[in-house]
Amino acid sequence: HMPILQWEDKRGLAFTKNNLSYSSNALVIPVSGDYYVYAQVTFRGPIESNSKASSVTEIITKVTDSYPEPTQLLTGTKTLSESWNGWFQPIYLGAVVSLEVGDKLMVNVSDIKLVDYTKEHKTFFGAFLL
Amino acid sequence: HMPILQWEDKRGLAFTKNNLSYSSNALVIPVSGDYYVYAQVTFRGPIESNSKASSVTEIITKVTDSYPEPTQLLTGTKTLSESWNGWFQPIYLGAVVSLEVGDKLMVNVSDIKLVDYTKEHKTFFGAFLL
Amino acid sequence: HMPILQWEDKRGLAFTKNNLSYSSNALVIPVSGDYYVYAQVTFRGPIESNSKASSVTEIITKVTDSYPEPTQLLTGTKTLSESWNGWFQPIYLGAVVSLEVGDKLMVNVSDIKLVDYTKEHKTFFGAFLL
Amino acid sequence: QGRALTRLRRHATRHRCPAGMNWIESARQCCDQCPAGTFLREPCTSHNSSVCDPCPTGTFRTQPNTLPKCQACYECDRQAFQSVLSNCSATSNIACGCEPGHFRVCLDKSCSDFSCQKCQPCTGRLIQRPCSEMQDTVCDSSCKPDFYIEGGECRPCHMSTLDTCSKECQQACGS
Repeated sequence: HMPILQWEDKRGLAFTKNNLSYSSNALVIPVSGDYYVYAQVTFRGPIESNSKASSVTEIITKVTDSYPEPTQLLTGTKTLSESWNGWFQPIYLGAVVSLEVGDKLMVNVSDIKLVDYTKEHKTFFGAFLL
Repeated sequence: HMPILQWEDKRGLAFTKNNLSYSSNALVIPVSGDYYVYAQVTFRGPIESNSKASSVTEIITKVTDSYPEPTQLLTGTKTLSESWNGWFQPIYLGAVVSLEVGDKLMVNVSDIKLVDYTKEHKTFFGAFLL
Repeated sequence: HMPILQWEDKRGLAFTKNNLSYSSNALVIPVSGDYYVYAQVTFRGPIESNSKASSVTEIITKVTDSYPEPTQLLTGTKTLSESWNGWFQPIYLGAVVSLEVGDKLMVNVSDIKLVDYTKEHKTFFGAFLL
Repeated sequence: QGRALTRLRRHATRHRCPAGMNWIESARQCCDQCPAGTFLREPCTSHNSSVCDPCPTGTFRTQPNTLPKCQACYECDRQAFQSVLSNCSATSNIACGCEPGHFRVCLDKSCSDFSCQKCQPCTGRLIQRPCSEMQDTVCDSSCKPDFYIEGGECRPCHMSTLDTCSKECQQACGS
């Protein structure tokens, strides 16, 4: 599977509350219900390694203890026609999904080296119960 | 008008509840109020017909029985500078709109042949009452 | 700082309620709490002035009376690889942020001349209390 | 001790069930898993077991589960030259490939998402390696006999005329 992003959950703009907790790279659902789940990843390149990325992909995934396979909930995939000098590409995803207590939400990306993690307001991830 | 997308409302991740129903390509509003309405369409090309799309557009539209003309609520339009090999372009839209009971919400696109309908987590549409 | 966008808050689809008011280019927070804040700006070019924009940026910013510096809450920045004829580029941002009563929310853009303000459904800004 | 306690608390909330069973929050007990190809329509109760229903057409479950719904099948992108390798069944998702004369351009390392691109024809060149599902045709770098190179393309000798026959053309096509 694609690499999983790690998140800051306390400092700066980040926070968790009402038992929606963050552990081992995942938001853990405290109570079953419908949640609006969202994430933005800002990708940027090219990076020094010569791998010419032709596209970037962001996927919000759900993992359930009781089922061995993750479920892809939301996917944003964009091809890059950028020239060789620096490029930036944000991908925002958000939708309502039905979740069970204990479900874990994670964000996967096509290439972690292309993620702009330098500023908390460019790459972010969250959920709230309706 | 632009073609209207058809949606799956029961299988897989799709669901409707609290009387927000789906019929003839539209979400039907059960109770007046402010709703957060959102949709993502992933466009992809080129497709075999030689039409060279220069842009893609997604519009969330409202139709009201009491008014003959549909109202455009949210629009995302993006020009394409892609080359000849495969390209992907997601467009996400979301905002709060005031709706009346019986209003119908639909998603129009510039070219239905360019919509990636292959995976439910790439193209989706929904709304929830605030 | 980057220029601040001005918004229509009454006519057409625009509205404010529950004391969330709009004054001098900012949404003013009436009660402390967690808000889902969102904005889309559609950029378009090239415009007659020969400035070749190489990228476009949209930032949702918070200003607090008690702190002299504005805080950048959400940022979307995209490089432009478009050719010389007309291009369109929407940027959508949305996330949950903790706000205090009296906080002001604004939208800054890299270049106001590139903003497509012609249609209310192409460029919009809003927030709602969770 | 405080530290041990927090670790304990974490485990206390996770209910242990025997193999082949899962904890069902709404039933507050462990229930039998439904076999692959089905989903849990009704959780078990103390006196009767789980009620499992087959996945409706267009959905699937590859593993035993206690999930309330089956997963929606993907579709192959016929308009973008994808072909169906195997149809969706109750226990497996659809598998897509590329139509003959096309190869996969992967969007990520796992290649779960890919577009199908036309194989390049080796006009005027020998084929070093034919086009396959995963790779474009590899053409010989030099032209076939009776072809000459011009602007990176191999052109047939008989198409050239005396005044258009460049140095390379004369070498390849003789006088």
